[in-house]
Amino acid sequence: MINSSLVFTITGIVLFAMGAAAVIMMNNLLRRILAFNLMGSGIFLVLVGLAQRQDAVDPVPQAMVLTGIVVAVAATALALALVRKLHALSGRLDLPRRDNG
Amino acid sequence: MKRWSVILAAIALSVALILAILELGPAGIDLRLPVAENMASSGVTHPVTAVLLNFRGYDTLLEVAVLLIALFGILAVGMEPLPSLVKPADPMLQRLARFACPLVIVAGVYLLWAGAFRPGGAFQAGALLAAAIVLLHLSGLWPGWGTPSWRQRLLLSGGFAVFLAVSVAMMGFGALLEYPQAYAGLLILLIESGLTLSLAAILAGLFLFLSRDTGGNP
Amino acid sequence: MGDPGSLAAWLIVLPLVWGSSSFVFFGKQAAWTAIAGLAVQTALSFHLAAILMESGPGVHRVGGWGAPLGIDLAVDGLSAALLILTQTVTLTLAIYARTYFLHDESKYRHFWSLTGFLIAGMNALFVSADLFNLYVTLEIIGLAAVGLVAMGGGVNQIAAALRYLFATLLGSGAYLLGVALIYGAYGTVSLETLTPLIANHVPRVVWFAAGLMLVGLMLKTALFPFHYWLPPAHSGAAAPVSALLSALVVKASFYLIMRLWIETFAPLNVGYAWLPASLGAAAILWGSWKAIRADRIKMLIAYSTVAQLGYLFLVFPLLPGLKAAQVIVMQIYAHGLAKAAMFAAAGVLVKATGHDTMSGLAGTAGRLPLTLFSFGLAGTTLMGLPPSSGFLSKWQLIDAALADGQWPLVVIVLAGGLLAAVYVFRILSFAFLLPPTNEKIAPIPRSLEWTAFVLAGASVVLGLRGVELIGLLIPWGAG
Amino acid sequence: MISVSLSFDLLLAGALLWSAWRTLAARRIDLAIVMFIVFGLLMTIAWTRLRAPDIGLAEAAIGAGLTGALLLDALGAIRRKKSPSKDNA
Repeated sequence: MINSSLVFTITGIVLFAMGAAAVIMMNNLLRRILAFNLMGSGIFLVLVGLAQRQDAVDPVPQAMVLTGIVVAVAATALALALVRKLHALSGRLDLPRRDNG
Repeated sequence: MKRWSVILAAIALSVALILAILELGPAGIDLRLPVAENMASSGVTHPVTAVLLNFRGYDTLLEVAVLLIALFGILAVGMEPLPSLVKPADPMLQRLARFACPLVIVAGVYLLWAGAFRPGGAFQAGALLAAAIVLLHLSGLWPGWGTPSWRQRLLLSGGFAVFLAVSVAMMGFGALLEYPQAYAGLLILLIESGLTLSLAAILAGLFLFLSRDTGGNP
Repeated sequence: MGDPGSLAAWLIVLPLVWGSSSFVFFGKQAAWTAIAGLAVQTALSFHLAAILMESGPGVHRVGGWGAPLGIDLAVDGLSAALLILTQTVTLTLAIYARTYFLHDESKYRHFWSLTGFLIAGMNALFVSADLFNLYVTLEIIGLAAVGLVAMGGGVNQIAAALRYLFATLLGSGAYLLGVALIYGAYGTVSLETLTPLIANHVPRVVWFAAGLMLVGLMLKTALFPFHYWLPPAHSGAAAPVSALLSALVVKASFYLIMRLWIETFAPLNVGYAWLPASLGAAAILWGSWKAIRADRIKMLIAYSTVAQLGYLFLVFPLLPGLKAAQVIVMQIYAHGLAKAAMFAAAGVLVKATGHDTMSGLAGTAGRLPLTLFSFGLAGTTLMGLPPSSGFLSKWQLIDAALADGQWPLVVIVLAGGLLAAVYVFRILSFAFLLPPTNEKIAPIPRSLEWTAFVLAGASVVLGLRGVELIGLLIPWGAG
Repeated sequence: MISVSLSFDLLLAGALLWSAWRTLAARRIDLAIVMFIVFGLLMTIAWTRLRAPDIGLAEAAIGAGLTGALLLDALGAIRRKKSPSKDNA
């Protein structure tokens, strides 16, 4: 029987796949940061949705997602700092195709 | 070529995972039972807060460490000061910010206090206070941060230090973070208060150190 | 604080204490605080191993709840072996780093706080028995390592740090989705609780979860073909950072793969063992080839790391088993010590000649004999020549592979040793055979040269004293 | 027979996927960021549907709010940095 938890779990899986594919494929670093955040949201939906598929609230995955959201914003802030510095130094918003090694 | 193989892999993964979760039976272990049984001795009455600061408080301790690491990383990268915004902040926006800030602070303190028995807690409260600081910054009333002074550094890491100190002190009762039952509520409130201040500073710092827009002339 | 569990907890707490205090009180004493803290941690880790040999594995129930409600820390011989390696190598590198950064103090002032948190994350990972908690430790390690690479702020460092950051975030994302699926399937993330459940019944979604976690962790360990981020990050960072990352950090995610696949996920190993093993073989060949072709010293050493990580994955078809675990731990030690020594020596060469190219090495042997000697010693370990620890690990691997009838592994190990000899001798031949072209060789503090020598010497001497290390794993095998 | 609440959930899930798609596919990066903030607000609603108000609060404040502000600020900084060099060129 499909319920709202399962609906959001499935949404989460698709979001993860979309986000991960975009992190791999995109060149623009700001877009890759956006894609990483979409991927993270997808994982969080799976974590809570799948655990609550019997339609009962489970505080344990909810607490885990709170932890995950804070970790995601920390990673995003660090990534943005690096992107801004890269842009300030080289004027570009993507990584060179091949490293010089 | 690479593009299409990534897209195909993503689609295949989604389909396979969706089919796999649809056939999944009930889980063997239900943590809601032990959570409910131990709520009385957790020191709070809101289950999510109990998990976050007591049952799995160790995760939360390490999570604050992750935030601090991001902050260290940003400071280590060393942002250069930017040319300032061309137009000075709108006086209307400033008036709004001045009006909204006390409200946001009250709401933040309420959330911190409410976390013990209903949705809310240090993270939401800290985020709200940080939002207030960011709002003040955007309306030109709060300067961006350069290299932090030692007082600022103490504020940034203070919440973590309090959390760590409490965790270690509890080893006297057996293990890390093993609160004695009678003091659990009080200790959690102590940790959350420290965390709220430091989280507000760190989350605002993620913005203000990055922004480096001192508000005045470049 | 006598039991192994509490000692492990202290090993997590101490670096957090000195890491955050060196953030609040920048300055000269930051380095000394870190060194003092690491010295205590080193003593504690040896003490922990000694207790472990007598009393067997220990558990620390954080919060007093116990799994599955709470989070457990579990210490056994395997985790103790990695704790000892991490504390000793970091202590030595901290002494090296203090001198190395002496004149760039303001640029590298965050080294100490980032390193403190990094080591806390690694120690926490080695003893955590909870899949979600392990995710948080992975993020600590990943973000701290990225911060360390970016420190200094040149274009190359920033680009390398970004590449590393996206790789590590993608890896931990895949890992966390696996954890989410496992929590959904079983209702717990505690390893102790999961082990019997997985042995009993494996729904299809758990196969996918394990696959996602394996791929995510392989990405973080830079296993071929996921190695693309490692050479720029490890070669671009400051020498003490390169040494920390190559010697220790990549081993953390590998340790987690091994920890999961010898115990909790052991029933799933049948389906997956060939994948890591064949990728490991490809890593040895490809990494060595790129190292042979490298034109910069640190790039060569970084590609050598890609190759040496391959050996760790080669062991997978032999798991689970005490012998395989011993091979892996010996290889982790051999490579950890040798690679820390090589990057430390490379740091000396770069500081002395002012650049990082192979041709700049010409004639340095006469000026920096101790450093080149350390480099050669570490090289014998990578090649697997007796009596080094590298010989011991490769010989054990061959022995175990033959006993199991896996002769292709033997061919790869022998070929890898020959290729390693080619790239090690390439550096030495530049240094010894070519006439000096660079007249300006900057004076180098002796302590830098000596710390590199100590690490290189340890990688060889360990070959003679491998029995103690292997003995540490026996309580694990019995329990 | 699909109930009212389930059809609302399906609608919300569709909106989530649509906004995520627009975030990735938008031609202009500023529109992508705005779509991402919209996505964050939709996530807040999804969390209340999953009876996770704590996460909803955190998502609104941190996920959509702070992350969105950080992204917009970074974009602003990048544009400010870019324009003077364009004038020179």
